[in-house]
Amino acid sequence: MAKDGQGSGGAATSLESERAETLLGYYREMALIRAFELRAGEMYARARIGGYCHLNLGEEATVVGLVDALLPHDYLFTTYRDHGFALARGVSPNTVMAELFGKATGCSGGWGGSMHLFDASVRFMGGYGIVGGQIPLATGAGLAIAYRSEPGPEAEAVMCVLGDGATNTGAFHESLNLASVWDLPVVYVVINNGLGMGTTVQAASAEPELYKRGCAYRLEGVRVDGDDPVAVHDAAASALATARSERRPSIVEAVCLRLRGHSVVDPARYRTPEEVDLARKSDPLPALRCRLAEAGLLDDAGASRIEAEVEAEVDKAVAFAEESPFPDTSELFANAYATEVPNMARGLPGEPVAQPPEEVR
Amino acid sequence: MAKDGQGSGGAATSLESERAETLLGYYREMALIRAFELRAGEMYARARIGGYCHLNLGEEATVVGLVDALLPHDYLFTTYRDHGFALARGVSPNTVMAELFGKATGCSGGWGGSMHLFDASVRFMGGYGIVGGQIPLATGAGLAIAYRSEPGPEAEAVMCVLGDGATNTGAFHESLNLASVWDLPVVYVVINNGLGMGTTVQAASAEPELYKRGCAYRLEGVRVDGDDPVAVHDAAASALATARSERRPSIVEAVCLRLRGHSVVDPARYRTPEEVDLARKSDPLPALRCRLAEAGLLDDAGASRIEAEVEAEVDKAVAFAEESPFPDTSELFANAYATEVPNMARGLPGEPVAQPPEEVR
Amino acid sequence: MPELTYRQALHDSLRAEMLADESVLLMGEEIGLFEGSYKITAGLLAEFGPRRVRDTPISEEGFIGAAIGAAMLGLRPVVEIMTINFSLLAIDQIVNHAAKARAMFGGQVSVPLVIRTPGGGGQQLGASHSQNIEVWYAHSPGLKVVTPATPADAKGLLTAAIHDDDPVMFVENLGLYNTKGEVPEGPYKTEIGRAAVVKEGTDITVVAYSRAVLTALEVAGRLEEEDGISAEVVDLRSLRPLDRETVCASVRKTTRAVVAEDDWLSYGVGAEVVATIQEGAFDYLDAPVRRVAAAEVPLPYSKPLETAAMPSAADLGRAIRRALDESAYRR
Amino acid sequence: MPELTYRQALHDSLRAEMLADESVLLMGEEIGLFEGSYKITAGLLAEFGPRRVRDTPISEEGFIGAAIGAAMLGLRPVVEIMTINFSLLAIDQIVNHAAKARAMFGGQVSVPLVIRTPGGGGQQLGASHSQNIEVWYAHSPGLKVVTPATPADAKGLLTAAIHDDDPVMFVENLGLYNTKGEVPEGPYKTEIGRAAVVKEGTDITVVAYSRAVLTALEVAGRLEEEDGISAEVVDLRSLRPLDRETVCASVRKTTRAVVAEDDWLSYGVGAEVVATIQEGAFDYLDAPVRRVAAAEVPLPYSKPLETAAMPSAADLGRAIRRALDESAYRR
Ligand SMILES: Cc1ncc(C[n+]2csc(CCOP(=O)(O)OP(=O)(O)O)c2C)c(N)n1
Ligand SMILES: Cc1ncc(C[n+]2csc(CCOP(=O)(O)OP(=O)(O)O)c2C)c(N)n1
Ligand SMILES: [Mg+2]
Ligand SMILES: [Mg+2]
Repeated sequence: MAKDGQGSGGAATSLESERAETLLGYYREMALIRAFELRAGEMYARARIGGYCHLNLGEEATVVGLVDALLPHDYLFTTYRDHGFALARGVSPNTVMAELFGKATGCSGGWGGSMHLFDASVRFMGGYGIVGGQIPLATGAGLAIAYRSEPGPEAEAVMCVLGDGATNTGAFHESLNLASVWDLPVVYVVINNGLGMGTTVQAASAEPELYKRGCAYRLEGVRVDGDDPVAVHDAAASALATARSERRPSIVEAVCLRLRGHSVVDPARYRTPEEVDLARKSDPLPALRCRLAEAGLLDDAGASRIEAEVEAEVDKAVAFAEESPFPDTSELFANAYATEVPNMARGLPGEPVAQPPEEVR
Repeated sequence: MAKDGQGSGGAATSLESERAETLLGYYREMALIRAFELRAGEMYARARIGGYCHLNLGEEATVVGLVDALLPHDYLFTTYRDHGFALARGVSPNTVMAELFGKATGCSGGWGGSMHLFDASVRFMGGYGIVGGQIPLATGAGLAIAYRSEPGPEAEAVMCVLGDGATNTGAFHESLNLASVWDLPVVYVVINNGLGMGTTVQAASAEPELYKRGCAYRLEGVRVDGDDPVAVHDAAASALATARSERRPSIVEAVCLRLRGHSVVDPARYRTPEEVDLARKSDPLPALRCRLAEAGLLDDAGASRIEAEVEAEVDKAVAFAEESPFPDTSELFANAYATEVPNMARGLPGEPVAQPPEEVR
Repeated sequence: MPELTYRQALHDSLRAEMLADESVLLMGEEIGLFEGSYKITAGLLAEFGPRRVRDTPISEEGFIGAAIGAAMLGLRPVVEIMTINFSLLAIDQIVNHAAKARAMFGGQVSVPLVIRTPGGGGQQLGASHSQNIEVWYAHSPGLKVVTPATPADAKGLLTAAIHDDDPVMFVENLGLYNTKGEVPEGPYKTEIGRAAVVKEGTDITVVAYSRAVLTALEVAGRLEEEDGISAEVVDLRSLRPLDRETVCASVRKTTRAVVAEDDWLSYGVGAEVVATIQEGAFDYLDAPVRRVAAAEVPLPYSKPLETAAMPSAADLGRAIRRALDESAYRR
Repeated sequence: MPELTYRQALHDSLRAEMLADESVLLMGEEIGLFEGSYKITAGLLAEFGPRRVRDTPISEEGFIGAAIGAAMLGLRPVVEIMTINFSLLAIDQIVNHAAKARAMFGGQVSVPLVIRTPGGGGQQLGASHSQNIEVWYAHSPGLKVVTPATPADAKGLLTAAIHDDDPVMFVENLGLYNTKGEVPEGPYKTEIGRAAVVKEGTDITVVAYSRAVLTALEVAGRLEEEDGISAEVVDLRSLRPLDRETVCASVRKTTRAVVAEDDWLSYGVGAEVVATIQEGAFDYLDAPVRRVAAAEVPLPYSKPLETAAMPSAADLGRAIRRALDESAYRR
């Protein structure tokens, strides 16, 4: 997978032009996501986490760069591969881990699990398990913004994250067409990690340069190196600026590699040793550490300190999750509806649904 | 709507290079479709035809040019606006009219009606009422051809006709992507009549030059003047040749105008008088008649003769349809399944579904 | 009370809610310039403009998903799907997203969305355009599903649906648009989740919804007149939640029941009604509850075939008489 | 007879049919290189090559529609939908096209297609990945719907489905893949449309399908051992057509019935079963027929909530005892 910046916005960013703090901040966030994801995998193996569990390992630079481009009032929709996005958006590792554990203190109250994180307070509008399912929703969020407010440099916008595989769904096509004809402030971010489960982009997408797929809707697209958080940030920020001020949607394609299998239980046997090696070599964390070290911004001691800090944070999150209570089963029907109406179904399995009046029983 | 041939294949064809017979044949077929459609409208008004009824009025040149490009062993899938296609493909006007009348002698046995004509004997694979619904099916027909036979200049191919509005469906996107990654011999023909019901192409399609929408799948596309049957034929023939020999799918966009409303009951009030006028002016029938007259191929007498002939054919079709019997209601369950299995539902409305054994009743 | 058509009642209610609440907007294919395939939205584009009356491309999954997303941000979209048959293209968005978002995200978000769409057969529209698949939606927790049969309920339930904070499938019927009835003026809501006894009777209960309610009333009237049979007619009005008690209470009184429905028999709405009755009125029942439903074939185009496949007043009359015969009913 | 897992029985049958008939091909997401999400197709790409084992993009509507089109031309595609939840994206192609083509075109074309897909909950997959919506397909004329519960039926019904000239929804279950049972060797078909009495009994009938059959057998065995209650278990095996007579005959004998199902209660498969029983065994029934089904909420992720929402063996045992109590059953 070529990572050269085609389109605009993909040029490597020179270190000098960046503030040291920003870069260090990115590194710290990436390290937190890395530590969190590795621990999540471990907790899955220990059966603390159930269901499906997809990790952002290898995508940390993309995640951090993208989310850093958002303003607090922006809305973020993403896929089931959502832990890193939630953390970067400021959802506490405690409530994310608690959600994975299915605890009542989880960010979705234990109802969603790994694939369905949500935090209304930071406008983190959810991870979604149906591939492509979030794309129309995010488009609709853009519609709501356009409906209720004026464009401008500080206007709200929507970021819709999807995978390379999702560009082959009808939902992608219909949504991009709508966003374009209606001029909606949505940035569609395609995380091209080269694979949808075991299927390569080449095998699945007739136009494998995914940022170009907006051509069918007259949408601009850029491809960036997803291992460079600064490049990702800049591309996203520029696309968001256009969305805010001109209400023009666009595509940002971030190219990166999955370090592991599709989900924690996938041994990824379909990958050749060379591919695995390539993924390891393009790991964005050591790359950024090197870059910071070369620029004199981070020495070994500093790196170790950050590592220790994020490990402690993740330890705390696991402890929090462990200690938290499970949701009470009496709450089973509490969340299904917002408006109570008569005759709502309230039965547990095996309960009668209709009974003759007391006197005759 | 610009009709200049963009892409390749759209150049006006010089009359001299065409055989007179072909052109006269086109004219005759177009006249037959015109007469048939006008009569169908009339029969609808007389309540001989029910349900929805969509006519090819104004699209005759496109229909005739397209179908003439097919070999007998090619497969044709189209929309609910299908009368002209069936006639051009050689389905007898008798059985088409009988189908509209809901008679047992109809080409779909009375089961389909106007929207669902079908004739297996000429590989006319159906009109379909769900917008976009035929596109995956036609793609699958291409898959079957690729699966069972070799490419070559005489190989089978599929033509899939759709409307401009259908290019906004997910089915369109998913199908074109599949056809391209799998190299299927399918020509997707977009009949751009400027409107999906009352919605303009501009309002509905972010890329209103529809032949370009293949860009998201690396598919070639051409736009042709749909009022010129020869140009339409040539573009379709060339796309089919590529499909046969190279198994590369492509798009042909034929630009024409609906002479009337969306269906026979639509007064088309959303059209301005200028638009109605433009449609009338670009009517392909008088245009072709002029062209033939100027070339000395058809005089007034000849034109009148053709008109009389096709009217007589349509008269015959109406008589045939009138005289034909309705399907027998005893046949209600005869077509639903191909393979009989035990316990098939056979009840008519109100019949008991389960009965205790005779002795206790 | 003024007499209005079902169509007019829907139109007027949409208009009233748009006037009352800026967050209500309409979306759908051909609802604006074309004035709606069945003219429910006629005039509203002219009155409210394209910001609030939004014509969409033919992209059911896309625009219904967009309406859900807009609802998650607090708008109250009312979407028209041209006919319920086309809802199949959007059903992932409806059932996997609109219906699940609230529960799946632990109650942090709601989806105040109304999806209006007509079902119905009998217009010779053929197999793919003549379905009554409301039972699919009725099976799906997270949704509410209503099926008004009268102009008054068209108004009352549409108003309630727009005010409701959950996704509501509002199922209309092609065969009802031109029917007339009295409609209360001014603000008027019908509570979602309650059935109505629309005709009282003592001999047998006919349970119906949507267009079949009219058939049931017609048959009940005729039987009463001709044979003195007193049929009670219950209009479900809401399929989800289902008002089981109103149905069972009626059957406990009449001791017999028939269900009239326009969908296919097997696994249709009537199955749940019958299962409910035999549970809630077991000791009262004098005869098995039977269903009068559509023949189990894709609906044919040809008129005689279509007529044979669709449940008729005669079919319902026969089923009622059979139930009375089986339970030794004597006038 | 060899003992095989349900998974192995499916795999072996697919392989046997591919060897026997060149027109059988497999399509689906991740069925080739990845060897199938649940490994049913493991090894088949290596053996048969990419022409006959076709990995597809994530385009359910597109590739299922393409399989339908290929079937219309005479191929016999066997499509895997990763889980039944994703079938919602293709349901227009399945219900409006595959199910209708034959009738709608007057019998001129058939669609010899098998759609294999697992349903099931209880794996903490959350609301959008844990549905049992087979009832939707069972409601649709033109389709056949089978739900094997055992490895033998997995083989027998899959073979029958591939030989059948109509579209068959072949509904598997995540919870069954690792279960074991004896499987006949060589050519073996189970007739589509017939239920099976999988355990004989005299006191009560438990009707079930798919995974719930195992629960029913477990509970029936325990009740027999602990309390001498003799429950008969009927496995529907085919939801469309539904073998009403086998169910009713059993209930006429036992006089009581309970339905065990994993889908949601309202408008679920059990509703049709109950409606059928009260019609076909009305005079025999000693108690109302009750259903043990999933709680009517989008299935929660958290284990205790999920467990509470899913029907369990204990729930079924309780329902059986209630039915016996209500009908004055004495051992
Ligand atoms: C509609 C649908 N089809 C199939 C699946 C199963 N599935 C889950 S993830 C996935 C691959 C998605 O790949 P991509 O979009 O590239 O995202 P990535 O996993 O690489 O982040 C598939 C096929 C699904 N969840 N939804
Ligand atoms: C999925 C679906 N949505 C909506 C409709 C209603 N409908 C029938 S035809 C039509 C317009 C189609 O326009 P176009 O594709 O341009 O074809 P044309 O009618 O112009 O030939 C619409 C919206 C439908 N039949 N199917
Ligand atoms: Mg990917
Ligand atoms: Mg058009």
